[in-house]
Amino acid sequence: MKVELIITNKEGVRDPEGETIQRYIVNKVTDKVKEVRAGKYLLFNINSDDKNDAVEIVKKIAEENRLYNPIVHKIEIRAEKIENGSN
Amino acid sequence: MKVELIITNKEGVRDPEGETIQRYIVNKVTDKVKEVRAGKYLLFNINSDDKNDAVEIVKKIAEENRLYNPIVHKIEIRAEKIENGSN
Amino acid sequence: MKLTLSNYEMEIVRKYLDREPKEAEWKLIDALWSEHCSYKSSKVFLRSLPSEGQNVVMSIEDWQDAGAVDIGDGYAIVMKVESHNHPSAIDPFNGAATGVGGIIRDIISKGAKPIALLDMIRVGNLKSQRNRWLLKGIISGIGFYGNSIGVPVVGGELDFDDTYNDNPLIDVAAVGVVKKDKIVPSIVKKAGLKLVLAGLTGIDGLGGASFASRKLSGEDEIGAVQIADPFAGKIILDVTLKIADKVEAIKDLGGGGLAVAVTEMANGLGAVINLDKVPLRVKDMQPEDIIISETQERMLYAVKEDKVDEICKEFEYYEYPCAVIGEIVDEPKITFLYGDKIIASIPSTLLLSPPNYIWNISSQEKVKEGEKPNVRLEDAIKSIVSNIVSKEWAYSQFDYEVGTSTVIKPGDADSSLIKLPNNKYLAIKGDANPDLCAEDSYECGKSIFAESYRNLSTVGARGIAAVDHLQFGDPKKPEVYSSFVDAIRGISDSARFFSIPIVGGKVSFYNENSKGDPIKPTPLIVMAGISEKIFKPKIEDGLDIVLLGI
Amino acid sequence: MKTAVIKFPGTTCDCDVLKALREAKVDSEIVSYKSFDPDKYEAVIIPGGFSFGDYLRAGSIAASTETMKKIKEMANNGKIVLGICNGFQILVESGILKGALLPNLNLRFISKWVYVKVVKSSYLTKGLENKVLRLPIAHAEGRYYINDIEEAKNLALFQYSDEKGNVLEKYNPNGSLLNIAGISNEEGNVIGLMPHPERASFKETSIDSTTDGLLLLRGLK
Ligand SMILES: Nc1ncnc2c1ncn2[C@@H]1O[C@H](COP(=O)(O)OP(=O)(O)O)[C@@H](O)[C@H]1O
Repeated sequence: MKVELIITNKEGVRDPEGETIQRYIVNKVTDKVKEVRAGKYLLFNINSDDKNDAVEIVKKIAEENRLYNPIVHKIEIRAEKIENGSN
Repeated sequence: MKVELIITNKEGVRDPEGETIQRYIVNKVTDKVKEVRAGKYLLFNINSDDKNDAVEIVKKIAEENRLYNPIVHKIEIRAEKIENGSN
Repeated sequence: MKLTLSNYEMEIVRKYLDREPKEAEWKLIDALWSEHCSYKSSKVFLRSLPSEGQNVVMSIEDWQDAGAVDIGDGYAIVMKVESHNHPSAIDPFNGAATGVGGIIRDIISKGAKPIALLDMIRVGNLKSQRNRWLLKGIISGIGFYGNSIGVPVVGGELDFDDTYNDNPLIDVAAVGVVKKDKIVPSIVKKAGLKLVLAGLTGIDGLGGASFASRKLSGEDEIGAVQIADPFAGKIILDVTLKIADKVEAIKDLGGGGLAVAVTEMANGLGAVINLDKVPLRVKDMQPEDIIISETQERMLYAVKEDKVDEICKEFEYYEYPCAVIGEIVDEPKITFLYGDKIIASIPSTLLLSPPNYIWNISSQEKVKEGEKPNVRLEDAIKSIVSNIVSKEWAYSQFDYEVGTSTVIKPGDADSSLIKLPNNKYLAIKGDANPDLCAEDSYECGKSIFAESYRNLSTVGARGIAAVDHLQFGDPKKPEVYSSFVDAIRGISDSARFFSIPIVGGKVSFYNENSKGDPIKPTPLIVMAGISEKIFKPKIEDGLDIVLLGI
Repeated sequence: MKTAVIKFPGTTCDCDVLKALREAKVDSEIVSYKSFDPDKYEAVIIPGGFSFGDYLRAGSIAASTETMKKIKEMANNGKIVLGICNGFQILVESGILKGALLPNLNLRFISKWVYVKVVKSSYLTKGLENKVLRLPIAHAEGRYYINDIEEAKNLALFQYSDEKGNVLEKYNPNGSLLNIAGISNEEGNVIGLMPHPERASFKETSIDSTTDGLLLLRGLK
């Protein structure tokens, strides 16, 4: 399984990277972008055929080993079967 | 539209951050993870109802403003309608 | 992968071997004979640089990874300069960062503790978005690596000129200290030693040495991309210094990878390498790719058999890969095996003796003396002040205090000053002057050397040794080659005048813009000096201004 | 007080801290992270650097080591725990100190000398309350944040200020909440700060020959 872990700042925590991209880059090119948020992306290639099982593994690692700091970050976990060529 | 831009190193280009997370954190708790890759995540909130249009805007921003280096990185762009509460 | 060998060179190889080399053997020869590693277009002239002096412990002639000079009280400093121009042009962040990693490994391969870094950066016009992107990436890349490994960047240069629009120059220099009697050589003197390799080998940086020895092609250069891993670099640094007095020789894996490191370390003796013993990052790597991979953060040690376990234990503590991959043998042949299969086997002599070249020289047109250029005063002033800007944006991204030895910090004076373990002070500065070099390379060579000397004197230090870096366009172009030869002559004359030995250097050719025009000749000098006490220049109200000279 | 200076893979300031501790006449030694025996020490310092490359986030990988479990126990037992720069980041990442250290607002590494005001008493700041210290910072992730402003006020130990001790936003180098440069727990035995006291401990290499760093480190004597 391919499991993605996306770590972003919680609402209310400033995200200077997103702000900078928006202010200096985006707003010069288009006015259609309302907001930019930046975060970290981790992709786990997991030896398992079970979606729930794979998600649990990543969730456990993320929580017990502080892949994120719950005071400032929120996480999103998504799992997907690895298909040939999809990588 | 909610458009995600995910920037990771190309296949074949090494990823010391992913390797380090794998070696010093993940492998200490489980042997089920075959690989960890690290990357950058950007979320654009775009004023548009058209998926293709939204994707094009993000693609253009990413390319023209060098949000990634095409020699080293690959990007993936995913668009999704914003639903209430999905954020 | 493209080879850079010429037909003439390939003929020499065929004749010498009396057979057609295998694919892997061509790659091996290509790496060793690349301009980057062999200095085939510059060696003849480099020999004219004055490299001797009473204080010289290790010099250019020894073809070691870095030069060393005595600083008294049983200590020596080790210094080296290098550029990472081509990699930084395609990936400024990683290109500049891996440049720092490389120069640091040169210093630690002498068993010396790195105490200071300098970075001399030249990029094109900042009006262009690409150049701004390059500059940002370069500075943050240098900071990323230097900060992470705990070596202070204590000074440098930051200049802008249209001539670097497509080809920025990223020079980094490093200084280390070591007890004089503990300097570790890069070459072995006897057979029987085991070769120990630390670090994983991957497919990154395939063919980097030949990449640096040709023009940027503008195509997908993915093979030449190297990702910096300062954390691994720090492990290599800490462990190498810990085991330095237990090994017989140390060599950094840089341009040309294992091929070059093993051949140069054997120094005329032979070596047998078991490629199947090389720890790999990716499965199923082709044996011939293992030979020339330029993965960063690897180091090669020649070790007596009974010390091997001790060495690898130190790496194991950090969970860092370490393996015995072969040994030094008497028969003067470099052989790479995979299992029982011979992948490549070439006599050491052939690998170490590429043809040397002296290219055609044209006589340069010089501005006639006494002839005043016709420039409006306003333009002249504008063009001069446009580069006089605060460099704080750059050096504030560097941890210049780590080591608690930085006495004079970036921005304080014309030279930096660092406290040494023998309680003396080391002054260091790098200088170039591409505008003058474009007019008159000989005068420029003389002048940049003198400028370095003057910069050191502003903090009360006397120059003791220098390294040079010669950056030019395509050497086969007569006007480029002439300016190269003139610059060396100028540097030599100046070095003799000041009696300061040049203990090392580097040459980088093929620096051109996308139209094929060479950059302004950019030789660069990094000089080290010693002072017994601290002299901090200070500007106060009411001081007089005195101008010396005419 | 017998003090351990922990060296993680990637730590860069271990030797500097040891040098400064010796200058301050503190009985101390460097201990490699796997070999750390907390029972042998009354105090522990986690020095600056880039533990595990600071990959993922500054301090995050070091935070999940066994070593930090031992340090947490020391903290709970009332022993002195000091985190400097990366050490502060590790203390926060491991939850021994509250809050987070986020990337600087300008998104760059910042290296410069600053003034910080000591705003409360703690094990190392006894008698230094309201004094202004001159110390250097060097970090990319030093923007202190916590979601409760009252709590932040209680935790604050050092605040970025001018040389007279005026705590104003314009002296804030990284955008940290309330100009916070360092915090301590309620008991005052666990302290984390971004500036480097060890770099302000030697006349020759300090700006204007200040040795304010020693004022803090002497507390470990
Ligand atoms: N790229 C750089 N990295 C570190 N320090 C730098 C860099 N560029 C300039 N500096 C420092 O900034 C100060 C001023 O630089 P500059 O004006 O270029 O001086 P100079 O004209 O003497 O070369 C010097 O102390 C120099 O060492």
